[in-house]
This record gives sequence, C-alpha cells and structure tokens, in this order.
Amino acid sequence: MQTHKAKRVEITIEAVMQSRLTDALKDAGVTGYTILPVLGGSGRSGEWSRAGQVSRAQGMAQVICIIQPERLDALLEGAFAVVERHIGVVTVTDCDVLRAERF
Amino acid sequence: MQTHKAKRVEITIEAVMQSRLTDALKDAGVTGYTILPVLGGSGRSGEWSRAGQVSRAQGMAQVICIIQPERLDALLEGAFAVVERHIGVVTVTDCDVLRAERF
Amino acid sequence: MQTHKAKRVEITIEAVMQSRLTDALKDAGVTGYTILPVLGGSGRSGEWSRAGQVSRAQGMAQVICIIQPERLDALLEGAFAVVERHIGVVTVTDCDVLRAERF
Amino acid sequence: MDQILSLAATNLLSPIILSFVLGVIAALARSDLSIPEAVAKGMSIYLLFAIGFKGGVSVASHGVDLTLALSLIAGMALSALLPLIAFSLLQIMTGLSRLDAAAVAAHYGSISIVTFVAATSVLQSSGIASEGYMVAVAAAMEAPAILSALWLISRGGSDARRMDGELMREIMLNGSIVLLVGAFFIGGITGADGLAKIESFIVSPFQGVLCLFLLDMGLVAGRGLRGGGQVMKPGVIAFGILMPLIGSVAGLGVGLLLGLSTGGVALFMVLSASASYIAVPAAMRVALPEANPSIYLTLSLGVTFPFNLTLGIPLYVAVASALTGG
Amino acid sequence: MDQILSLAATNLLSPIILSFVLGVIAALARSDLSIPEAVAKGMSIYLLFAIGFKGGVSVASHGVDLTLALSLIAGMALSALLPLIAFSLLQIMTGLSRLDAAAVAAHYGSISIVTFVAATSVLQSSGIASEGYMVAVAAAMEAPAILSALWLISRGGSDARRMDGELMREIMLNGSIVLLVGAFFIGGITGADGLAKIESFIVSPFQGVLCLFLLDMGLVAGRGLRGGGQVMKPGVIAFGILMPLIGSVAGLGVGLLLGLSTGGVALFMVLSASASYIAVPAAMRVALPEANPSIYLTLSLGVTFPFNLTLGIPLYVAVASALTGG
Amino acid sequence: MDQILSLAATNLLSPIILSFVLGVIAALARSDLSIPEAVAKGMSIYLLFAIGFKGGVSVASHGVDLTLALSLIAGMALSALLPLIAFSLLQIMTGLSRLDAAAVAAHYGSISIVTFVAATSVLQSSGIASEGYMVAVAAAMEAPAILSALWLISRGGSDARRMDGELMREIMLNGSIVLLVGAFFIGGITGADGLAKIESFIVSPFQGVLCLFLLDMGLVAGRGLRGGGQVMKPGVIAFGILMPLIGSVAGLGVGLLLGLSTGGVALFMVLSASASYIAVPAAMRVALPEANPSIYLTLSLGVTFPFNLTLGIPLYVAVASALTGG
Ligand SMILES: Nc1ncnc2c1ncn2[C@@H]1O[C@H](COP(=O)(O)O)[C@@H](O)[C@H]1O
Ligand SMILES: Nc1ncnc2c1ncn2[C@@H]1O[C@H](COP(=O)(O)O)[C@@H](O)[C@H]1O
Ligand SMILES: Nc1ncnc2c1ncn2[C@@H]1O[C@H](COP(=O)(O)O)[C@@H](O)[C@H]1O
Ligand code: NA
Ligand code: NA
Ligand code: NA
Repeated sequence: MQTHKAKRVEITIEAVMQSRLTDALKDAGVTGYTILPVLGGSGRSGEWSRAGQVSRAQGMAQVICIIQPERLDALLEGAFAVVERHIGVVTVTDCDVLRAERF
Repeated sequence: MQTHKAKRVEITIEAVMQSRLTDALKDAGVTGYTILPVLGGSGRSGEWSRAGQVSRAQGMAQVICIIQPERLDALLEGAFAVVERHIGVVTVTDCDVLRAERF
Repeated sequence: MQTHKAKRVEITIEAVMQSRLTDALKDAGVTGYTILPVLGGSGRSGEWSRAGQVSRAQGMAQVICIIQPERLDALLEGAFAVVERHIGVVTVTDCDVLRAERF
Repeated sequence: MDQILSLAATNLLSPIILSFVLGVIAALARSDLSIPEAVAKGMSIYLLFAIGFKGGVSVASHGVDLTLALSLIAGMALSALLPLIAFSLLQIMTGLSRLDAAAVAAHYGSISIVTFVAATSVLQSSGIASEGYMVAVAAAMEAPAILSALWLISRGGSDARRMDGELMREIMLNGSIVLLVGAFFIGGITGADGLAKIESFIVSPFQGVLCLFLLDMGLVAGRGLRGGGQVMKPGVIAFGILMPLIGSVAGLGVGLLLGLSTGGVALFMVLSASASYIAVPAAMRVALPEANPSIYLTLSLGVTFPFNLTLGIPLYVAVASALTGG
Repeated sequence: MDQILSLAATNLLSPIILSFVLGVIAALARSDLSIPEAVAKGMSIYLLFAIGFKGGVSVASHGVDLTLALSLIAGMALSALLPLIAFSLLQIMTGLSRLDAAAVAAHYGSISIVTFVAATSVLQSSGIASEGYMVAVAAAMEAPAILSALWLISRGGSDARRMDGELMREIMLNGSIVLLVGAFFIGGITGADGLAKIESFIVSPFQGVLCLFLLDMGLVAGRGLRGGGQVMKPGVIAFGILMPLIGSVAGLGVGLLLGLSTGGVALFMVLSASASYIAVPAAMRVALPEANPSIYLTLSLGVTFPFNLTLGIPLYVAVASALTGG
Repeated sequence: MDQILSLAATNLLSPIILSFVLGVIAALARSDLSIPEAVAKGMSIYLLFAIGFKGGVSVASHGVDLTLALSLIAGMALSALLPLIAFSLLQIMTGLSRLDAAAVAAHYGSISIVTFVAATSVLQSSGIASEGYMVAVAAAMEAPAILSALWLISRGGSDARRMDGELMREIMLNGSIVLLVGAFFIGGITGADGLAKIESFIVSPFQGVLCLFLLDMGLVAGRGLRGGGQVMKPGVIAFGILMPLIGSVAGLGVGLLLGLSTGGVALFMVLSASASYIAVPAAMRVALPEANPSIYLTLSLGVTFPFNLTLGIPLYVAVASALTGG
C-alpha cells in the first residue's frame, strides 16, 4: 500500500505537565496526538509506580505525535520548552504512515 | 545477540472497531498482536479523553503487530479495509526482534 | 534541535515477571525504563484480555528502555535470561533522543 | 400547575439533581475533578443490577399479565417509530446532513436508563407506585430505534450495507441490556426472599450511589458542552428540548391506552422522552462512522438529559397524575 | 437425601448463584458485559477484608484453643498432600504431561476463597454455626500445595531449580493472604466493639457485593470455557469433578477427627474440595512457565468452581450435618 | 494525662488505625497487596462527598454566624503563615536547599483531609460535637500555603515567574476542593431532608470505607518509607514530628480566640498540624520541579501523617478538651 515518510515523536512526561505539553504541541502546529497511560518507571529521580500514589503528583503519561518530517524541529522546540525543567524523555523514530494527507 | 529484521505496525483505532480489526489481522495471517489502552488524544475530529466518557463510543485503543517484512502488505490491506471509513492512525517502523521464529 | 542516536527496546512480558525483568535490566546497567499497561493480546499461547481475569496470572506489561547503542548487547543478554522460558516479545528500534546525557 | 411547580422545586433541590449541577459547574470551570472510568462503570453496573432486580421482584409479587406483553410490544413500536418523527423534525428545524440527522434520530427513539432511574426515584419519594416490568420495557426500547435509523439511511441509498450480523449481535447483547434483563429475571426468580438477602446492598445505598453517578454525568455533560459548543446551532438545541416533549406525549398516549397505573404512564413518558447516550452512540460509531459524534453526544447528554432530569420528569409525573387521576 | 435436594434447590435459586449463571450465559453469548478489572479487584479486597475481620471477631469472642492450632496444621498437611493424590489421578485419568499435571495438582491442594465465602453464606442462611478461625485455616492452606507441586517436578529431574527465595516471598506474602490474615488479626484485636463500628460496611452489604463479584466470576469462567474448550478433554473434565469430591472426603475425615462443629467440618470439606485460581496460577507462571495456563485456569474456574458453587457446597453441608448430627 | 493515654489507646486499637498499620507492614514486607488506583480514587471521592455533605447539613441546622466567616479568614491566615515558620525551622534543623525547604514548607501550611476525617471520627466516637463548617475551613486552608512558599522562593530571587494564571486556576479548582465545597453546599441546601435520603450511603458505611482507604494510605506510606529512606536524615524526620506540634499550638490559639467548641478547637489543631500530600505535591511538581519529591512526599505521608493519625489526634483532642473545659 501507499505509505509516506513521517516522524514518530514519543514524549514521556509527568501527568501534571500533560495539558501544558499538548497546548505547546498545538501551538507548534501539530495536527494530532495520542496519549497512553504509564504504569510506572525508573530514572535518575528514582523509581515510581502507579500503585504507590495517593496523588497525581507522581504519575506520568506518554504523548505520541506523528508528524511530517519538515515539522519536526518546530515540534521539538515547542516540546522542549515545556519539558526542559521537568523530568521526562523525548524520542524520535522514523516511520511510514498510511493516509498521509491527515498529518 | 542474534536479532532479525521485522516491521512494527501500530494502529490507533476506536475501541468499538477493535475486535473487527483484530479479526481482519488474523485473516491477513498475523500470528500475534498486543493491545495498549489509550487515555486520550486529538485529531481532525477533535479532542477526547477517557475521563470525558460515559460510553464506549469514544474510547480508542492501540494495536501493535510485529511481522516479517514480506507480510507487511497483506497486513496493511487487511487493516485498511477496517480503518478506511473510521478515524485512526496507522504507522509502520523498522525494528529488530529476538526469537524471530515466533513471527 | 540537537539529538543523539539511541536504541529503543520494547519488551512485552507477563506481569508476574515484570519485577524480575526490571531487576535484570538494572543489573545490565540500564539507567531508566518506562512501563506501559497492556490491555490484551494474542500469540502462540492464545488470546487474552484484561477483562477476562480474576488473577494476575495472565496480565502483561510493556517495558520500554532507551539506551545508548553500545549498551544494547548487555541489555539484550540480561533481558533474554529472564524472558527466555517465558512468553513475550522483544523489539529494538533506532531512535533519536533529546538530552542524551541522561542515558 | 401548582403541583408541577412544587414537584419541580422539590426535584431541583434534591441531592441527586444538585450533584449533577455540581458536575456541570466543575466541568465548565475546567476543574480537574473527575471520577475514574472504572468507578463510573462500576456504579452504572450497580444501578442497572439494582433497578433490574427490584423490577423483577415487583413482577414476582404482582404476577405476570397480558399488559406486560402489550407494554413490551408498545415500547418496541415507540422506539422504532420515534426516530421517524425525530428525523423529519431535524430536517425541518436544522441544517444537519441526512447522516447526522439519522444518527441523532436513533438516539431519541432509544432510551436513557439513568433518566429512568431518576424518574423511579422521584416517583418513590412522591409515593406513586408503578409497574415493576417497566424496567423490561426500558430494555426492549433500547435497540429498535437503531434499526429504524439505519433503514432511514439505506433508503437514502448512498451505500447499502450498514448493518451486519456482528453489529446486530453487539446491539442486542450489549452489556447494559444483558445486565438489566438478567437482573430482572434474577429478581423475578428469587422474589421477596432474594430481595431480603441483598436489600441493604441494592436498596439502602441506591440514592447515594445515584448522586455520585449523576455527579459524573454532570462532569461529562459539562465537558461535552465546553467542547461541542461550536456544533450546537440554535435549531439543534431547540430540537433537543422539543423532541422529548413530543416523545413524552407519544408515551402518554400509549400508557393511557394500555391502562397503566399513574407511575407506569409517567415512566412510559420518561422512556419515550429520553435519549440514549451509551448503546446508540457505540452502534453509530460502527455503522455510521461519518456522522459527527459531537452532535449526537452533546445533544443527548448536554441538552436533553439535563432537561429531562430537571424539568421534564416533574412535568411528566404531574401530567400522568392529572390524567390518570392518580 | 431430601435435605440435600432442598438445600441444593435453595442454593441454586439464590441471587448469588443466579448472578454467576448470568455471567456465564453472558460470556457464552459473547455479550460485551464486563466488570472493570479495578472494580473486580476492589470487590475482592472488600470480601477478603470482611471475611477475615468477621473471623477474627468470632475468635475474639470464643477464645483461642488447641483445636485452632491443630486445625491450622491439619489444613497445611491437607494442602501439601492433596496435590500428590491429584497428580496420580491426573496421570491415570488424563494424557497431560508431567508438567501440566503438576501445575493442575497445585491448584487442587490450594483453596478458592470465594468458594469459602459462598459456603459461609450458605451456612449462615441455614443457621449453622462454624469456627471463626476457619478463615485462618483457609489462609494456611493457600501455599503448601505449591511447594508440593514443585517438589513433584524436581523429583522428575528435568531441571532442578524452580523455586527461589523471591518466589517463596511472593507466595507467602501474596496480597490475598496478607489481607485475609491481617483483617483476621484486626478483627481479633478490636473484637465486637470494632465490628460494631464497621458492621454496616462489612456485614449488611456483603451478600450483595458477593452477587456482583460472582457475576464477574461467571463472566470470566464463561470466557475461559469459550476459549479453553479445545484443551478440555473428557478425562480432564471428569477430574475437575472427581477431585473436589475426593478432597471433600479428606476434609471430612480431618474435620471429624478434630471434633469441629458441623459448620467447621463443612468448611474443611469446602476448602479441601476447592481449587485455587489466583495465587497458584501466578506462582505457576513464574515457576512452571512451560505448563499450559489454559488447562489449569479453565479446569479450576470453568469446571471445579461452578461445580462446588452449585452442587458441591449443599452436598458438603448436608453430609457434614448428617455425620455430626448437626 | 490519663485521659490522653486512654484516648490514645482506644484510638490505636481502632479498626481504622490497625488497617493503616496493616498497610504499612504489608508494604515494608514487600507484599504485592495493592488497592487499584481507581478504587482508591473512588473511595477518596466518597469520603470527600460524605464529609462535605454532612458539614453542610450541620451548618443548615445550626445556622450561619459571624464565627464562620472569621474561622475561614483565620484558617487562610494560618495556612499562609505556617510555611514561614516551617521554612525557618527547616533552615535551622536540616541541610535542605532553599528550594526543597520551601516545597516542604508549603505542605505544612496546607492540610490533609484524611487526617481531618480521622479526627472527626475520633470526636464522634468520644461524643464531642464540633462546628459543621470546619470542613469549609479545611477547604480554605488548602491553597494559601502554596502561594506563601512560592513567595519565599521568588524572594530568594533565583528566577522569578513560578506562578501563572493556569497554575492558579489548577490550585483553586483542584478536584478535592471543588468536591468538598460542592458537597458542603449541597448538604447546606438540602439539609436534614437531603441527608435522610442518602444517609445509608454516606453515614453508615463511612467508617468501613475509611478503614480500606487507610489501608491504602498505609501501603503508600510504607512504600514511600522503603524507597525514600535515604533522603530521610534525622533532622528532617525530627522536623516532621516537631512541625505538627507547633502547628497544633497555633491552631489551638486561633480556635480559643474564636471561641469555638471543644471539637472545633481540636479540628483547628488537627488542620494546622496536618500536612498536604495531594494538592500541594502536584502544584510543587509544576512550580518547583527542581525540588525533590521524595523528600516532601516521604515526610508528609511517611512521618507526619502516621504521627498525627496515631498520637497527634488523641493529644490534640485531649488538650482541646482540657482547655475548653469540654
Ligand atoms: N532510559 C530510559 N528509558 C525509558 N524511560 C526512561 C528512561 N529514563 C527515564 N525514563 C522515564 O522517565 C521518567 C523520569 O526519568 P528521570 O528524569 O531520569 O527521573 C522515568 O520514571 C521513566 O518513566
Ligand atoms: N498526528 C497524530 N499523531 C498521533 N496520533 C494522532 C494523530 N492524529 C490523530 N491521532 C489519533 O487518532 C485519533 C483520531 O484522529 P482523527 O481521525 O484525526 O480525528 C486522535 O484522537 C488521536 O488519538
Ligand atoms: N507478532 C506479535 N506482535 C505483537 N505482539 C505479539 C506478537 N506475538 C505475541 N505478541 C504478544 O506477546 C504475548 C505472548 O505471545 P506468545 O508468546 O506468542 O503467546 C501475546 O499475548 C501478545 O501480547
Ligand atoms: Na426515547
Ligand atoms: Na483444595
Ligand atoms: Na497544616
């Protein structure tokens, strides 16, 4: 089938910052994103798990954003401004998409 | 370690279409898939979140399917027949897998 | 923006083996990982879904680990020792990361 | 008229309605208050089980009669016919496409079980009895409207096959129907003895659970209003208030013809007036994916549901009381 | 015999059993009815807490005696020995591999707490008293069976180390055991005063919560039967019905030897007859990953659990009554 | 003194505290016992709704007076000022950075609603009455402490803008505050009539739900202690016990000045002594992401919360009783 090159950006970020991140993505011209729940994780700031929480303070979420390659830089600038002072991970992968007119 | 080339297909689709999609994948000869929950998202048809629902009507799920490269086209044809009229996103990524005899 | 090459390893594994896997990853020198919930799936050992459970025995989780390419082999050895006798899938994808000093 | 007003006032100041209002306000103010999906689903399972069970127990003690069968048939007929009225009305009152109009119409033929539950709790606190099998009528009215709507579309000819066996099975065996009908049978089989065993679970805390459930409904309705505002043209909103009134009149006629009790007539009005927001939207996403879900969800949940909950139910109860001399 | 039949009939027509049946039917008909995982887990936490607490309160008011200690030891011995019988039986009756047979055997030595809970609720509605510490016996019987099964395998020699300290800790401190035993101690410490404080939470709604929980168990059992049908050979199914009968006879002997009350004997029979579907499957996935989970889950949940729930419990209660003159 | 000890003993042996202890033990022993996030959130929604509603009903029956307004203002002032004391104390007693100290200080100005709920339940079983509007005071004390802490940091000058309109809205409209205040108004509007309708939901099972909720709090606190142990220097731990005592004295003074009842004074002490672990941590992650969450979460949940729950509450109640002659 006909596919098109695109970039898949996955941002793991604290739940409290999620709406700020998606606002920044929209400002950076992103047309869509998908949010996955995160059960737990570990990093420089220690280990956490959803079971160990009474508050939203420690939860994380993963925001996935498929975009055309030429828009990657704008997206990363926008995302970085939000993520900068916060914990979290940003990865970019090459991918092919169906229905490229959507992105 | 010994790894093998494979394709990773990720399909974000409405929850109501999930069983129809996995049936189509099985018909296309897929040997396995994994389904992740989706918390929310945004696209041309607007923004939604799991918290904003009383019905299954708006939820989405992400179906991940690892396959041998030569089977990609059959899978995409099968998936596309289901996704076609519906909202949703299909991406394909190159990956390496352990235990390739499984796919 | 400045990005760096890295590997993204995604391991889908039974929930009962999750802590054994993350312990093995830490032993293999991994600096962090993220765990996603899995709703259901299908493979050689049949189909399952989170709705069909009264026990933890059948659930699965997905462990994602971003690492520097040179550490991939150590990670895969460590992971494989745990996954070996168990059901589950391991994929490796090339990716670019922001803030590479973290990995 | 006085009675309507006083009933409306009592209703508006009940914890149930105020909880709903709290939810709407919290959502409109963009508070992060939210009820976890699993908890909301758990409460809805509780409500369906309790209402079905109690209906069954009541039938067990009053016995089965011909009116039961006639009521079921009448309910199915109403569910199938109301979408036709709704569809015509939508074409007159709004600029919605045929597809969107048919999808909306399906919702108004079908029913909202929470509206039904809220109505039974108003009847109960007013001391008005009703037929226990009305809960079975509610179940019977869920699905026919969907078939009507799909027929409306296929008649339009665009493309034929919208309905397949799989979808049919999904509609007929959707979780709410199965639970409601199943609990109805369990209640019918175990009767008053069974009720005695689980009374302090399904009767005493019922009103309280309903409060928290309506808080969640308010949150969802409020979020829908915030997000779906742009598609809500005046004509569409007017339809969302006019259609339940028309439905209630149809329900009134049927209830009187069947010779039901005051409570039974009121519940028939409520069922006909209410619009689905669970079973029908899911079926529409499968069968009519091109129809815009914001329209039918916002209309059903954000306009008609609050209208029925606050003003509709007291009105229907008052009219039923007046006309049955109840 | 008459008593058994009437007890069985009352049992079969109780809301609890009918809820289970509703779940099985809904699953077999492929309805999308489902109870969210979190809600099911919440209900199981509630049931464990309530049953443990009530057991502790009962021990606090009746005092601790030697029989308590003997019962605990006897329970652990039964749990360790029943897998050996089960294993031999499986090798005679079925063509299962040594690995699969050992995994299944472990389930039948261990216990199902929901079967236990259902039995206590049958005893209660029949007005038969039982020792409060039987809940502690239940906890004591969870784990030994796992060790027996792993010993069976290691004896077979294939590969030795199946058990490590980590797994041992996981088994002994699994959530259900800790909650059951913990609540038992809390009940024992706070006694009747404590119970008075939380009675309207852990006593009154108990039966109702059990209904919804069994609805979920029915859904899971039904789905298991649908999916696991192909591995269920006649010999395997026969084992799933024969083994609880054998277990119950062993439990009967032990209960009579210990001189327990009618209810205590009946509960010993129920524990011995029941098969685990929570703690043991999880341990098997870690220790014997090559064993096929469909076999042991379908057998335990889809065959033995429904058998005990519907026919087994009334039978065990009747036999215990007859032989203790209760 | 005798009274304190006996109150402390009764408190320590209540099902509520023992459930918390069970949770801590299970977590420290690394049991996999856990309460699903959705269920824990559901229980907290229940507790907030019930406590708010009951407070509103009590105000409805006792009427509104000037002391209510004064209490709200005094509560906000306490919440704003306590962080300044906490901050100075932390700089003297511990080696925490300015950022970490400010983040911790914010928690101690704000309040823990579960500590409040536990205190009301101790008061109730001791038959001590309190002002219904204390629940509104609790809500009023949630946020001011956050502003104080951010002011402390901005004064330090490092970088200015920590607070924006969005964060302000999030803090003021966070779910717990909206639910507590909303339920308070619903209770106030519907009064005793409304309470009668939902009493068997929000009153009878309350203590039992609180047990399970505290079990979960114990699990979380225990896990925190296990993980956050390394950052817990002796000085930090000492602060976690000293600060609630200081806070309680401040609350005592204010309560006496306002002329509140024995229960009201005790609750003012409890609110001032308690430390937030929901609203404030979330705000700190947004505004002060560089502050280490293990420190403030472990201190608030792992040290101060258990201290208040076990020893603090009986102490505060005894002191309030002695000084008000209650
Ligand atoms: N190497 C990694 N691979 C995958 N996820 C990571 C990695 N490092 C950090 N994370 C995720 O990011 C969160 C915060 O990481 P950190 O900022 O290092 O504390 C962790 O809890 C993980 O969920
Ligand atoms: N560019 C994108 N990147 C990631 N997910 C997307 C994107 N566009 C759409 N989606 C997902 O697909 C759903 C439907 O998108 P749409 O069909 O554009 O309304 C959204 O709610 C998102 O979950
Ligand atoms: N080809 C595949 N693509 C994606 N996930 C898979 C695939 N095969 C197996 N899985 C996942 O791994 C689990 C166990 O697979 P198996 O070991 O084949 O039974 C399944 O339940 C799926 O969640
Ligand atoms: Na209707
Ligand atoms: Na057994
Ligand atoms: Na405080």
